[in-house]
Amino acid sequence: MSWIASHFNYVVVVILMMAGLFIVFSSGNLIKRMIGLAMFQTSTGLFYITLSKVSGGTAAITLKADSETGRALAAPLDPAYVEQFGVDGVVYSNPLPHVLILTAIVVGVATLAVGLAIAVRIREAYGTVEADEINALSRVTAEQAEPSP
Amino acid sequence: MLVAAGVAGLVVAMSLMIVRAMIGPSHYDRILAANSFGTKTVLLIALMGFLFGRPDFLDIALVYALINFVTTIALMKFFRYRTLARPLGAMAREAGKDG
Amino acid sequence: MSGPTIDANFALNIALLLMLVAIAFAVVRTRSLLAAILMMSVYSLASAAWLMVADAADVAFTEAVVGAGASTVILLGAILLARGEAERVNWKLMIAPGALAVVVGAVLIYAAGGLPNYGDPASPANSHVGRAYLEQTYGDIGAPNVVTAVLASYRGFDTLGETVVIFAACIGVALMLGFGPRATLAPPTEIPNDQHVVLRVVAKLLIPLIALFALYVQFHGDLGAGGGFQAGVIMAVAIILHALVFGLRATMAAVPVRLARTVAALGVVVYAGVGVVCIINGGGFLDYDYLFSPRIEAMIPANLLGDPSHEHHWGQHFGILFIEIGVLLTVSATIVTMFYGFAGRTLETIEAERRG
Amino acid sequence: MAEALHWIGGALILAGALLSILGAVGVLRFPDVYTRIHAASLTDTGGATLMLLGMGLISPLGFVMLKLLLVWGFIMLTSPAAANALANAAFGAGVRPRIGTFQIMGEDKPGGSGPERSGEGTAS
Amino acid sequence: MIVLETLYVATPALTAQAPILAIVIPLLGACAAAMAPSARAAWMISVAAAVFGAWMALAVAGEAMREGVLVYVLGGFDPPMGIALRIDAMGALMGLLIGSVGTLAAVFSGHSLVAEVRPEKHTLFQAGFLLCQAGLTGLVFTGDAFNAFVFLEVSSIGTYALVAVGERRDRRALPAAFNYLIMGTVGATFYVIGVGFLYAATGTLNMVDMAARLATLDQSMAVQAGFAFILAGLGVKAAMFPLHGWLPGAYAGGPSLISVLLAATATKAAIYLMVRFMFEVFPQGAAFGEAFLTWVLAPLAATGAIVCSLQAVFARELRRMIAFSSVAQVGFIFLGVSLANADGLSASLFYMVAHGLMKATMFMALGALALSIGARRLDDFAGVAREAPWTAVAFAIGAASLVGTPLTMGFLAKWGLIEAAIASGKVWIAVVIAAGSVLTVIYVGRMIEAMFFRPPLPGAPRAKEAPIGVLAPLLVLAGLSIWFGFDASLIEQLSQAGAARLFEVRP
Repeated sequence: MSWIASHFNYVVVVILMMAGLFIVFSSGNLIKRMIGLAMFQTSTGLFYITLSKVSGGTAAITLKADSETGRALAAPLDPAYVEQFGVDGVVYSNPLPHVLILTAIVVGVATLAVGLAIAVRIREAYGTVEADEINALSRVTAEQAEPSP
Repeated sequence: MLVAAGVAGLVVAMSLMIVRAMIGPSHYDRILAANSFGTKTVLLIALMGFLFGRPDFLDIALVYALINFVTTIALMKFFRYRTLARPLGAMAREAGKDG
Repeated sequence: MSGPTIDANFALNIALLLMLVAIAFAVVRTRSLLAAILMMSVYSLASAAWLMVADAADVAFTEAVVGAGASTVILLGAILLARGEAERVNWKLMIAPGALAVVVGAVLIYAAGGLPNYGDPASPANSHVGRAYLEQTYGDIGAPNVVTAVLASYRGFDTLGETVVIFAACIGVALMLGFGPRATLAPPTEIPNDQHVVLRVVAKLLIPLIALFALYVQFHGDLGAGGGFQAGVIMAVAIILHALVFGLRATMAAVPVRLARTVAALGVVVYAGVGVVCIINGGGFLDYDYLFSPRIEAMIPANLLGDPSHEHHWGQHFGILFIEIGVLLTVSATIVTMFYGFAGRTLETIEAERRG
Repeated sequence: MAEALHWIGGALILAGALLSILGAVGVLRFPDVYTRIHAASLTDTGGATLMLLGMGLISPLGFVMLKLLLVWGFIMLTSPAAANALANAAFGAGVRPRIGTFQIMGEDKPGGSGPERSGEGTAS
Repeated sequence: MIVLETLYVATPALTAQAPILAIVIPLLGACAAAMAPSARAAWMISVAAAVFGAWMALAVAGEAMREGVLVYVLGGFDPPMGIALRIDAMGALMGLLIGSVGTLAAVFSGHSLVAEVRPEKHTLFQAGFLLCQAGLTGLVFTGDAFNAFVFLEVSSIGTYALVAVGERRDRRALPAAFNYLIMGTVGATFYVIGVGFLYAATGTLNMVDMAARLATLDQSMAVQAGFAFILAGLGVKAAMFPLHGWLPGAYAGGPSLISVLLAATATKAAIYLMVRFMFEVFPQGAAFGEAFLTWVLAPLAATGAIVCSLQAVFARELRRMIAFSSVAQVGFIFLGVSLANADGLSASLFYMVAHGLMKATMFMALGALALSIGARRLDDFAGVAREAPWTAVAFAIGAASLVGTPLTMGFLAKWGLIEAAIASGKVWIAVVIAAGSVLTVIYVGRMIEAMFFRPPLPGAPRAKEAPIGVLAPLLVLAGLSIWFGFDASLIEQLSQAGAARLFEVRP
């Protein structure tokens, strides 16, 4: 398989990550920035899951190889392949990244909620969620604090 | 094979829905597209269960159907509030006193 | 790549990823916040479908309930107060972030050249620890769902941290958007639902069903996809649906703000408490094999789970069960608290505006 | 017998997929929100019914059948309700259906008439 | 010379569980505080949990000194399959710093919160504070790369909101907190990406196992990118020079309690984790690592030390001044690290502790003054020494330590760094440190001059001496800076043992 086919996932995942990162740093709207951050974090999850996929594998919930599903899953695969990479006659995808990304998704939603909560408070305190307007207003506050010499 | 064709058909339909969600023009079109996309995802996931030989994952399709509904209701509700909301500047000033 | 199944898998992989890219660009381009939120919801749905293709059933489950459900509702709550459109950004201000993204992206893509091929069964990631879990879980823990076993037992400490993160978010949102004394005094003027008879009937039917389904997901977690986290979000979604249809006041009367906060803390206490019990019984923290003292373990009937011939790890079974309950409590209470915070804040301000 | 069921099921799934595509084309091409809702909700429920029926015919297991039935029930319950709510919200926000003759194949934008604009206005 | 074992008394059973209890007890305390009926009760829970956490950290430090490396297996599964806590002298030192500053800050919170936070938020605030402490302790104790991310987020997510609560005094705390959240999350996500690359290369998440497997691999692009992303991500959290933008606002805007805890511990924990990745996980002597230390870390650290010192000199708000000074001091610490030898690392560790204590002292003194005057500008603090002599003296001790006055801990710390730089033949680093110190003298001089030698502004609110509940932890902190200036054997033991172990493992 050519490089682009075997690494297609990584390329796409990187594009998604960078789309998120770009939104975070280019947008002046705080809520849009949070959306970008959510996208950035989610696509990191896709990166891990890409690592965990095993060709011909199935979700890591154990099956009996002689059950109907087990036989159906093993049927299209080369027996030698199953023998080498399978566990008890079934090939599974790697469960560890799944666990990590479950945690990361949770962290993501927690960050999103706290960030948006702060954004809502900013909206109430400043009357806007646009970064440049907030900066302008903050500068006013700072000058009130320190009258120019 | 027919299942695979069904999956392909769904993917095509989903792509068309994305186009509608992108071009809008009104937000109701977008909500409609998102909702319909959700229903198709439910079907896609159910079908993938059959295609990849693990039909026991229908639970996930079930959850999708449910979440999709709640999201659509939330969006609908969102519009109800917007129609009632008065100019936002006045509201923020009022809230500022409190916090 | 061998066999038609895998080719279908790979084709779907590519199709869904391309869909994700299209959605991501739509999010980048749009200035309407609502459109961006909708696209993010679609993004979540599509990425969850992709996760199914990549065999990550549990993650797909979570992404569905979190990304498409909880996140969307929270985001909607947040833009209730904000302007619907982001300001147009001067293109000159996009150069630096664009350059940053391009450079970092180029580094990542270049580095990705050193990564194993997609689906490589012999890659280091898939052969060392990951494979060991697959081989040992059934003997160590006895749960068919390896993801649940790793999540709750092998890496249970991570999951404790995850629960604490959610609890921290609960505290953070409550600190920011918590209810002052005035909010409790505000009169309940809910928007009339007169035109939504259909909705109310359907919701009445659905809410108990959803709660039931949450319990199924909860207790089915070590057999199939699912677990405390997903169940917690589903449970919270049931409550959110109630609030959406019957009004926040009615829901707050049934599930008060303070109760939600207490339950969130209680969930962490349950989780950490299981760990401490293990310590008291002479094991390490979260070592479920020490969850029961031998005397209690002897009292558990051997055929509790049917098959008495298989050697059961009762501590592991019950340990996972208990901590998943802790996760359920914290997660559901936190999501509800978040919803209260965002949706309730709006009500509060609208009422303040009405009086003022 | 099982073989025949398999083929019938597959055919139903394919039919459902085609219906979905049809609906999607409708959503893409129809002139206003209400006709699009119409296209989407009809084909969503119809396509779902056909597909789930097809899956039911293929499916060997009892428990899977039950879940399929539940998914179907959910979609049947929620999709029309959501469509109803959506149309209701759109109407409540002042979006009026486009009545009269207009070019179906032409520009997809609302034809400059006030109502749909106002819908956008409230939305943004 | 203090022997660590004499400082704590615990049953062997308790000592064996000390690593996990140091994390879990503050955690459970946070839950209890969130459920507490009153602010007073929450405060008492907070103090009790923090004291217990510090006691356990002390026990961990003693055990780590005795055994070299302390490994605590969680869940009964040995690493790499399970997660293990892994604490050497260096980690124990960080744990001790977090525990002790946390305890003093918890005591201090009793009064400071009343002045700065709305009363109905006190219970939640205490809960968030304890979560932050638990998260930081977990971060420095864990031996698992991904678990470190989880604890990084545990310590961060609550903190963002806690900083934002400072809006009551100054609404700029809100955008500062938001900025902190964005940068912190981007940093954490970079870290996760980096760990993902390393996981792809090694198949494991346990740091020791990872190091063993990396040593056998050639340094592919993936491994190098993994390290680059980990270091960049942690660099954001550690406020490494070009990535420090979030810090001044966050430290200046948050309530004093949070500034005390963050300034003393948060960046240090991130630096500590970076050090572990640089010298423990990444194969030593590898060309890539060397190049990073010499051509990236050292120049950036030097620039940061100078530029941010200058920014501190020209800052007008006192808290902002101290916050900029923190970024400059992070530069000093990294300069020591960039020497890549046991002396430099040990000096850096010592400096971290010294800096943590002095910054905690300074922020706490400002918090004590904020009880009576809600001032921000340097000018507002004119003459406070007359009204609040004890607080001002404590502040001056912290400031003196920051400058590096002899007989304070800061002197030993700076001396150690300069000595290590010269011994490594990198005189320019010693010169940068000296130059930075001169700048420090300038801005610290401005603070001291205003506080002690200027008459109060006419019509300005008069400062009052802080109550004993605030003064006690403040004076203890100041006293520690002095005490360790005379006898730093306790800190030296730990920092030298920690640094020596890292460079003996794989010379």
